[in-house]
Amino acid sequence: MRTKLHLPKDRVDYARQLARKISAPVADFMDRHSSVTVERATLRLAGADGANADGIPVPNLVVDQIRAVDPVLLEDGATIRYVNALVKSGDSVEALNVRIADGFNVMSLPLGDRAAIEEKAAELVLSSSSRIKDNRAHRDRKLEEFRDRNHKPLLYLIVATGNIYEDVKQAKAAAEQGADVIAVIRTTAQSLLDYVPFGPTTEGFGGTYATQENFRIMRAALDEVCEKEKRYILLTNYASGLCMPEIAAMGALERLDMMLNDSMYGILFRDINMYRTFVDQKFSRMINAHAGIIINTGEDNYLTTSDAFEKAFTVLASQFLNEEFGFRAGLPAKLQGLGHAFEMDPTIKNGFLYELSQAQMAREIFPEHPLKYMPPTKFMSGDVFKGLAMNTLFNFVSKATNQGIHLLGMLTEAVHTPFMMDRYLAVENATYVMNSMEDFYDDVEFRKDGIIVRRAHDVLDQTISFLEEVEAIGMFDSIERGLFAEVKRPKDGGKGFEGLVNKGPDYYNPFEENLKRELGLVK
Amino acid sequence: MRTKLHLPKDRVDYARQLARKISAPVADFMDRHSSVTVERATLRLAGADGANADGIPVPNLVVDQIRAVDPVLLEDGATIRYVNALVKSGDSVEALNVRIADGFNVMSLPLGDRAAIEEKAAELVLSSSSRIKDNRAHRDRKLEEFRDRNHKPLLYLIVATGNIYEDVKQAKAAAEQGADVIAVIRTTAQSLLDYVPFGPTTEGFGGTYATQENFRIMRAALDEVCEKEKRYILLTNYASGLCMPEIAAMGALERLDMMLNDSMYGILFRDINMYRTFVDQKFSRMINAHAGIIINTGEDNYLTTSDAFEKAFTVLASQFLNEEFGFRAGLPAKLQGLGHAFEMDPTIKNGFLYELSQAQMAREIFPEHPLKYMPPTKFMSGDVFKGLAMNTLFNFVSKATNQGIHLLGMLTEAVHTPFMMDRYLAVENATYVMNSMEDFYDDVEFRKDGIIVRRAHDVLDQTISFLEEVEAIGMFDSIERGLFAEVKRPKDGGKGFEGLVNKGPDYYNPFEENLKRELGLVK
Amino acid sequence: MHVIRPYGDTMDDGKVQLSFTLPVSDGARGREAARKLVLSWGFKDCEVVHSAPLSDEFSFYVAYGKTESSVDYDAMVADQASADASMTMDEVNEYIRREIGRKVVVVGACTGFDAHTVGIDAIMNMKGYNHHYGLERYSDLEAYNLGAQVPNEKLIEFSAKVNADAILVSQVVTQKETHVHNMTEFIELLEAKGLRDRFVCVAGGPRIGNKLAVELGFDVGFGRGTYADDVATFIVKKLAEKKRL
Amino acid sequence: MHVIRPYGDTMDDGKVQLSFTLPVSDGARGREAARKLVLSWGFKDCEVVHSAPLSDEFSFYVAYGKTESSVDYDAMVADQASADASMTMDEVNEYIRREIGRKVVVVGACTGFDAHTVGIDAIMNMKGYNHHYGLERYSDLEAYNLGAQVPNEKLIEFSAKVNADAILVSQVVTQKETHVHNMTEFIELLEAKGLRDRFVCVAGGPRIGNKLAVELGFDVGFGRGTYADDVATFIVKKLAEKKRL
Ligand code: B12
Ligand code: B12
Ligand SMILES: Cc1ncc(COP(=O)(O)O)c(C=O)c1O
Ligand SMILES: Cc1ncc(COP(=O)(O)O)c(C=O)c1O
Repeated sequence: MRTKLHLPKDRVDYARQLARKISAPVADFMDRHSSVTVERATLRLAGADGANADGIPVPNLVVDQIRAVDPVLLEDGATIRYVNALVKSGDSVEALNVRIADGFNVMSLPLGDRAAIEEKAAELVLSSSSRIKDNRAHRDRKLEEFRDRNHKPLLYLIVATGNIYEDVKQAKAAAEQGADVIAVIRTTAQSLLDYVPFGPTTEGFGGTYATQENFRIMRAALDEVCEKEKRYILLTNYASGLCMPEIAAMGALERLDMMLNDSMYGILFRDINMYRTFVDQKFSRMINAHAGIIINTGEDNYLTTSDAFEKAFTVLASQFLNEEFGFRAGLPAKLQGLGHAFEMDPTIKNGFLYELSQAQMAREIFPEHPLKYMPPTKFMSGDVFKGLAMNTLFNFVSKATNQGIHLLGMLTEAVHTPFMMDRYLAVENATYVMNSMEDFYDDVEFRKDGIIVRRAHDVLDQTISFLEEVEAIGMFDSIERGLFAEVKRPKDGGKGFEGLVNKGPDYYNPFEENLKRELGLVK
Repeated sequence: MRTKLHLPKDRVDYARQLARKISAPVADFMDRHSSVTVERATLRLAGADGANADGIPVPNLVVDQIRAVDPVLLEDGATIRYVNALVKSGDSVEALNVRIADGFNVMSLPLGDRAAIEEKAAELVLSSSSRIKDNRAHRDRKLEEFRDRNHKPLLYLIVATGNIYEDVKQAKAAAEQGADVIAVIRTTAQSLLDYVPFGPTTEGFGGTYATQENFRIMRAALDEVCEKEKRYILLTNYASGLCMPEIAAMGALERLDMMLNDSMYGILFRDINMYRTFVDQKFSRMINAHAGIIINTGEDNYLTTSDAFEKAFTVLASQFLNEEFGFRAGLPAKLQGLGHAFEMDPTIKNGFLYELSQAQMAREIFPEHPLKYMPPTKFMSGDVFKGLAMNTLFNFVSKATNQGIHLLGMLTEAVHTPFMMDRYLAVENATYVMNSMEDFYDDVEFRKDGIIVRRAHDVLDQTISFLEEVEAIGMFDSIERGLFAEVKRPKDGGKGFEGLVNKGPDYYNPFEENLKRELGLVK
Repeated sequence: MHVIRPYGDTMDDGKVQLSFTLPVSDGARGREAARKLVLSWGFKDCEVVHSAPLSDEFSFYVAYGKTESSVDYDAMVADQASADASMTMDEVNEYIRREIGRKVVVVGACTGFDAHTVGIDAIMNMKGYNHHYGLERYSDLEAYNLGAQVPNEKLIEFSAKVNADAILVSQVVTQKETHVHNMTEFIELLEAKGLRDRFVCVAGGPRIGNKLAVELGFDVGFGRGTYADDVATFIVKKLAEKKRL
Repeated sequence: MHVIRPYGDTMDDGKVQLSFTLPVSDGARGREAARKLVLSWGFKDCEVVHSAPLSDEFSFYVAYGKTESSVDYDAMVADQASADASMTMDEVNEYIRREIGRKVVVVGACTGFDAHTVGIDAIMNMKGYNHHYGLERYSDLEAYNLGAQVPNEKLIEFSAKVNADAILVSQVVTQKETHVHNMTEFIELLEAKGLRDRFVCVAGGPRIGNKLAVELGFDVGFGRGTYADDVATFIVKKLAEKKRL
């Protein structure tokens, strides 16, 4: 790649080193802990599924049963108890799930023969792992079959009706209009549920529940469109919030292709406990990595909360940290859809140049990453015509800097969740602009001492200063002191802290072991 | 100016030489001819004004009276007869105009003392010339007083209600919204009237009659807004069609600031006789030059009629010719608002790059000219949202290439003449885009062997080949054979041919002489 | 009966986007006036999501409304020249040879003060438009394109002279209903001369609908996106039909 | 009586731009349905200037209509908290000292599942918004910002505990009328506890109008573009008024 910004390589390397140093103590902590949702995710990989009459999912029932006997028991992991029940009862996974939903307590069975358990577990690991690999192979095959049929960058549209069946209609229409990626927005506050609802759902606020059945329904619908449009349509959901790993597991099993997944989003923007989040994100990312799922990180959130011009460096800092946490979880660069956004005040003089600079900087510092670029939202208003013009420039910058994943801006962003026609207009705008400047990236250069170049250097410098500060203070303390996103999060505060689990000396998780093996993470 | 396109200077110079050679025989012809409207324009400068009960203007009455006696008499010019009547009758200009309107025939008076006539004429020349100079000085003073208050490029909006009083309302609103230039669009087909209507008018189709009174009304209204907005608002009309010189004279007297005025528009797009047009354009341009009025040439018309990508060279060729005809009429570069337009098919791959290239090329070849850039019109459709996106990119290119005069595109271009809100949205779009990329021009460069650079070189080459062909064939024959704009115009065909006038050996036109003196055109 | 309503993101939610200007200054009262206006159109619900001053006396509004109105889709009659697909150039020529047996003469012009030639050229010129050849290219048609700004009188005279079968009138400018006046005058002139029945009369232009054209006394009207094929098909079928009568 | 109508380019021409989706495929019949729908809203005239397919089953329309409806501008009552200009921060502090004579306590939160903090922060945080300081900066106010996703129950409890004078409720998400449910529940809870009269209740959010808020039982509602000044002014005047009673 030809550089247009001439960023000093040693400074970029230094920033990466800082990220590595910052994350080291966190990684250490992660290795020593699990969480209720990590355990539930493991159970899901083993086959646990379904819910009882009150809607409590089987994986939650199992974990609760273990904890109810003695909280410390979970230090051994939940898998052993579930597999033990399978072995002891001779039930199929399906049959056991039904029984658990009906009230059967896995703790009512004493632990049996270790070898039998391990053998059964190995079988289950193989079964889920090959299902995931099959999904991955299928995706690769389709991407190959429909090569060059997707837009560059990928055009990404959301659906958010709250009703999975209505979502399907809109998603199909969106795909026919030209979307490459469909993201099903989650219902308000699902982040804060410490369980994943079960079955198809038709009621959500501002989005639709992420459930495994909903994943399946949407995947099937999009697979149909793929054949019709001769284009692989990527499906996205959120492995985010209190159930990151479980949703990652569900996505891996149902062939999702992308997942919103950020190492710190839950902490900063959802007030989820920091220890819990770090542990959860690691496990979820290992699953994503295994499944070939591209993560989308949430740097855009820094900009909707704070000023996008002043705080541009927080985006870059977060990208370095997300990258580092990603590598530590076995996620290669090409699965890291690092986020950023076009969120500067549209009245800033030369704002376009600053946006261009920021986007190009991300491109050059993260050359192999499928960068995820978010549209203007904060400064959108009821003036849909002005909004359309802002989206036009956003589309321009995205193509001009070769972004990877392009979220389409909606002209009605400040008014309502997208109407079908809003999406159409968004695709129309993006395809017009991008086709019209197809080779702009290769054709245009920036003046060496110009505004665009200088801005990128400045932001890199600010980022390094910031990372140095975090490194000096330590990650946990930095978050507690409010260095990130201008919010202070106490170490032991936030949601889900009680769900953190020490890994005991006998901690048993063959699924995790398998993941680590597959990802080359075993030391 | 730093070049971005690296166009070879010798080739550009060569193209200019070709234009000079092509126009030489035409200039020769122009020097030897006058026309009915040149004579009427002269009369207007002398003070002839008003109209009879049938609406026939006094200047037309005078010219018709002369021709009625003997067509050859006009070879001496019309001025002498009008001034003679003034001298003989002792009337004031105003009184004489009223009498002519009431039926008085200037030919009823035999020619009197030559010296007295010349003395009176000199007085009239002085009077109109100083009124024009005062206007010019006033404009310069205001532009100085409100320095840096106009946009760069100047934002140009049209009003086209057909009713001058409604136009005033819309023009004031447009100026308050941010327009720097207001153009009052002329009623459909005024180009083809061989007279200029008189008085204020309230009925027009697709525009408002250009009359001196309408000019005055609009000028007064805009002068008010100037003071309120602390910004000089330029007023534009059309010195175009069968009455180019007369309208130029009216504009000079009423302090218009810009005039649509093209050396060949009438021939090609209005089927006006070629000889007549060449003669008329010269005289009108001398007046414009004297009055400090910026002309706007009509190259955009080539692109709405033919394909903008294929025929891009016709624009550049016409710019060279308009420039040369301009110089020959004493118009300095800074009064030459050479035209071009953003009219390529929006579905062309890399269309944006080609538009950028064309605009930058015009900028580099005509560095001192206040280039007039026209918005997309031909490919606009009822999809006003797509249209808005196209206008956004047009605004972008204009700022990115430092254009001088920026016609705002209307999202409803394909639907109706602009609503008030359409204009507002246009200004909002342009000011957003342009402020957001204020210094883009200085910050960005093009790759030496890239698409943008190569395209400009290609278009220059095509232009030169075309000009060589025209030079070889000769201007008049080239037009006859349809080399320009794909239309064939017979030399003796077209409207207004009968209004062409040989200058006799005794041709007398002290106003023309004065203009030539003022403009340094006397050999 | 197939009842339909506007669709935002849920069937029958009736969502519609509107924008307009009001001749009052911008402010809360203007917004309320805008809302009340939208409600006066029978909308059940209206949110004025944006307002801006255009000047001291005018202001601009963007609104989203929710209507309960509906129409019966089954009852809709499409406004178009014909429900059949158009023939290709070759098919038209073939049809002429078979059904009419002589060259068909057509004369076209953009009439009145209207100077827009591109539309009529798209239909008539050799090279045509969007890869559809124009009528001049049809071997079994004789096509005369008189260009723009042609007076109705002159068009009729010429058509009579060349014994035209069809006259094509283009009208692009519609401001102040000029097209209606022009087209009406054209038909009235024809009728006054007793020539109306001699020609198939075809109107066209971006704002011309079939309904309008027929209302004004033409045989047919063609709007935006018409190609020569469509026009030729209509003319030759009409001529064959006339012949049969 | 001051009758007003939409304005395109001539007084009272009634021109309005519309766009919407219909659940039918694109084509001439769809366009006719779109036109008929617009006419069903009492428009005298409608031109469908654009249509496009959104999928096999949906299509998009852009139309311009001409209405004869009008409203009486004189009869419009602005939907806003107060017709008076707001006091500045210093004036508010001064007013509190003069009229109330003690610190005024306000508690704010974005309630329910709504996670949008930026709006309530804009009103309450020290640094404020658009160069208008937030309530925390007011020397004679004591302001508690509980953040987002605060259950109504908890907000009321806390407000009672700190003896609040006013409660500020922010609601940003309005999909499926969540804000209406949330705000209604808040007032009902207060009333059930017999606490409604103890607090000045203020609602706010981009889609919250004063009318709606008052309808739902709040004292006032503030929409997009509100500043702390406006809110503080309303609260202290209301408190002074209450005190006088
Ligand atoms: C190019 C253009 C011009 C060029 C014309 C060049 C030329 N040689 O034709 C120039 C610059 C000269 C021009 C001038 C004016 N124009 Co003009 N122009 C346009 C423009 C940009 C494109 C029109 C066009 O070429 N379309 C492409 C052709 C292929 O499409 P079409 O005409 O619709 O034709 C198709 C169909 O309608 C149909 N069709 C058309 N005719 C016929 C006839 C028959 C028999 C059939 C079967 C079918 C048919 O088939 C065609 C192919 O599918 C439009 C805006 C727009 N984007 O639409 C404005 C527009 C048409 N112009 C407009 C106006 C007002 C003018 C002026 C009056 C402005 C002025 N006051 O000076 C002048 C005066 C001209 C006059 N006396 O009529 C307005 C009309 C507003 C209205 N609805 O009344 C428009 C809409 C712009 C605007 N928003 O203000 N214009
Ligand atoms: C930033 C943002 C977010 C951020 C919030 C970050 C944060 N810490 O607040 C994040 C990314 C987390 C987010 C998430 C979601 N969001 Co959001 N978000 C926005 C966005 C882009 C900007 C909102 C904003 O900050 N505005 C700036 C502030 C200053 O303006 P304001 O809120 O209007 O506040 C002013 C006034 O309203 C008033 N005011 C506000 N509150 C109060 C209270 C009182 C007492 C008073 C007096 C005044 C007052 O004063 C303020 C200053 O003038 C809007 C779109 C937009 N451009 O409006 C969407 C938007 C609000 N979000 C939306 C949705 C649907 C969501 C989600 C539900 C999506 C999902 N399914 O995941 C989630 C869930 C969040 C949840 N549980 O509620 C929708 C709401 C649609 C609707 N009308 O129902 C919007 C409109 C986007 C869209 N078109 O879909 N969002
Ligand atoms: C990483 C990430 N997760 C989750 C979300 C939103 O989901 P929720 O509202 O469920 O927290 C976002 C939205 O911006 C995000 O960036
Ligand atoms: C130079 C010039 N004159 C005149 C006109 C239009 O005026 P009219 O319709 O009166 O010919 C144009 C429009 O494009 C133009 O470019």
